Amino acid sequence: MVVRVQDENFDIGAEIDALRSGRTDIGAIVSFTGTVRDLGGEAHVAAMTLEHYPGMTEKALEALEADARARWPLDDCLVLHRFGRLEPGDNIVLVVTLSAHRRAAFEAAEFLMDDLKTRAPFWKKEETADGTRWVEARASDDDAAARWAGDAA
Amino acid sequence: MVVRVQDENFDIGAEIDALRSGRTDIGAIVSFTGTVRDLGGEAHVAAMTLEHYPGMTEKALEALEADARARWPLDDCLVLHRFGRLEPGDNIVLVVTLSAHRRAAFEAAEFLMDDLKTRAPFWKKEETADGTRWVEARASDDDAAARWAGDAA
Amino acid sequence: MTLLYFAWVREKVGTGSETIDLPDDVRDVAGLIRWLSARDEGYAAAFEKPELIRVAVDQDHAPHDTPVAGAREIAFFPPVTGG
Amino acid sequence: MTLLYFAWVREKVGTGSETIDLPDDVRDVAGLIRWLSARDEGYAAAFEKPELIRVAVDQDHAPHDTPVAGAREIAFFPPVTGG
Repeated sequence: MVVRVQDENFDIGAEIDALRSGRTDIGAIVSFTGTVRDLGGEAHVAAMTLEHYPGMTEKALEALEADARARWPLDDCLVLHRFGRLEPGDNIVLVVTLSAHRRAAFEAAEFLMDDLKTRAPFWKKEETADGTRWVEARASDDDAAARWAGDAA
Repeated sequence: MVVRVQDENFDIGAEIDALRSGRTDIGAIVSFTGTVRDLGGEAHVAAMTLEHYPGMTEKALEALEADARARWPLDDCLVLHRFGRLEPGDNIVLVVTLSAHRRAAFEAAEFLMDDLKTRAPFWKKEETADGTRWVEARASDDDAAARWAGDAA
Repeated sequence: MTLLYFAWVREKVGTGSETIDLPDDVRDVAGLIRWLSARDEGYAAAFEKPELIRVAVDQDHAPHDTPVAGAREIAFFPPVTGG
Repeated sequence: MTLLYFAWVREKVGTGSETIDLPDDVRDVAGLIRWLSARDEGYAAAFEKPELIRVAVDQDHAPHDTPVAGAREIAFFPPVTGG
């Protein structure tokens, strides 16, 4: 069970190396990295600040990870989320899943991201040319999370 | 269009860094790494040798990548496959997809792996306690590739 | 009882946390939201549209009909936008 | 015309590549497999079960009824097992 919430940046390669180190029973490693995106033009984002709920965040991410491990045969997994001020191109979130089977590694990583988007207590505030604004939740994120309701595929 | 076939190892973090470098329009990066798995016991694999069809391999991987780019809005992607003798825990294959949208990045990476398994001309020969044996293709791989036939999801 | 506020709920209320003595007639989260809304303009603005407010009772997501008796920590925030 | 063999097809045939003059009566891949099978025991063993043999004509996957006239390079191999 590996869950981390931190303001420092992370190194994708180093995190994957730490998880797989010394293991020869893994066949598939999937990583997802979410980054700050700047669409430019009128939607130009100079930076964003991620606020979170210390204590509940860790609890929510641990619950997510336990759900993923119960549904797919994972050898290990990592959920790491940053908070604080971030600029375009910066890393926000990293999910890594390790399994003997590629389908399980892919599905578990996608599930973790979809569920994290609707359950983990983080809020994004963007800095734009017109000032700051809180990012609004998207219905498409609820739909994505709803795909995983019920039994594992 | 990035396709590489090589006997040297690769560095997952360095490959991802090279693809994303200087870009702020990416929101999602998915990587898949396939590794040599040793199940131990009677199925113990000491090593494997990957044979390929030089020329056709590159052509097949480029066709795969073109298919993925036609079906999903990718900012970039990489398909890298090793050949030669590999030991348990070693890297075999790396697929990286970059997109503004996480669903596209996940689906394209899974598609690339599924299709690569049935179209790219590689053959694995395992070294076991009983001598060497050519790995047999699995029907489950054909089924996985068949999921992507027809229109994009 | 500790109350926590995050994101624009925090900004409108004007504080990130406070300790309150729960009135006897407040039974559930919805009742607590009504009681808070009556305190001043900031709270009224934060809770103007209760359907936009998400709640965690003792760090677990909770619907508005969740009883509040015995809770140590109740948090109010907009729908989450991490990831 | 260049013929290429990979994996256990290569091992049974005994070579990875060779150049042949295509007989006039060989029209398609299936015919080429029959003609090769008749050459010696190695070829016969490699092509004993034609349904196990996958083929690429000029580096594109091709079914057994593909015409071979004009092809520069034809490869024979088992189902692929990369990834």
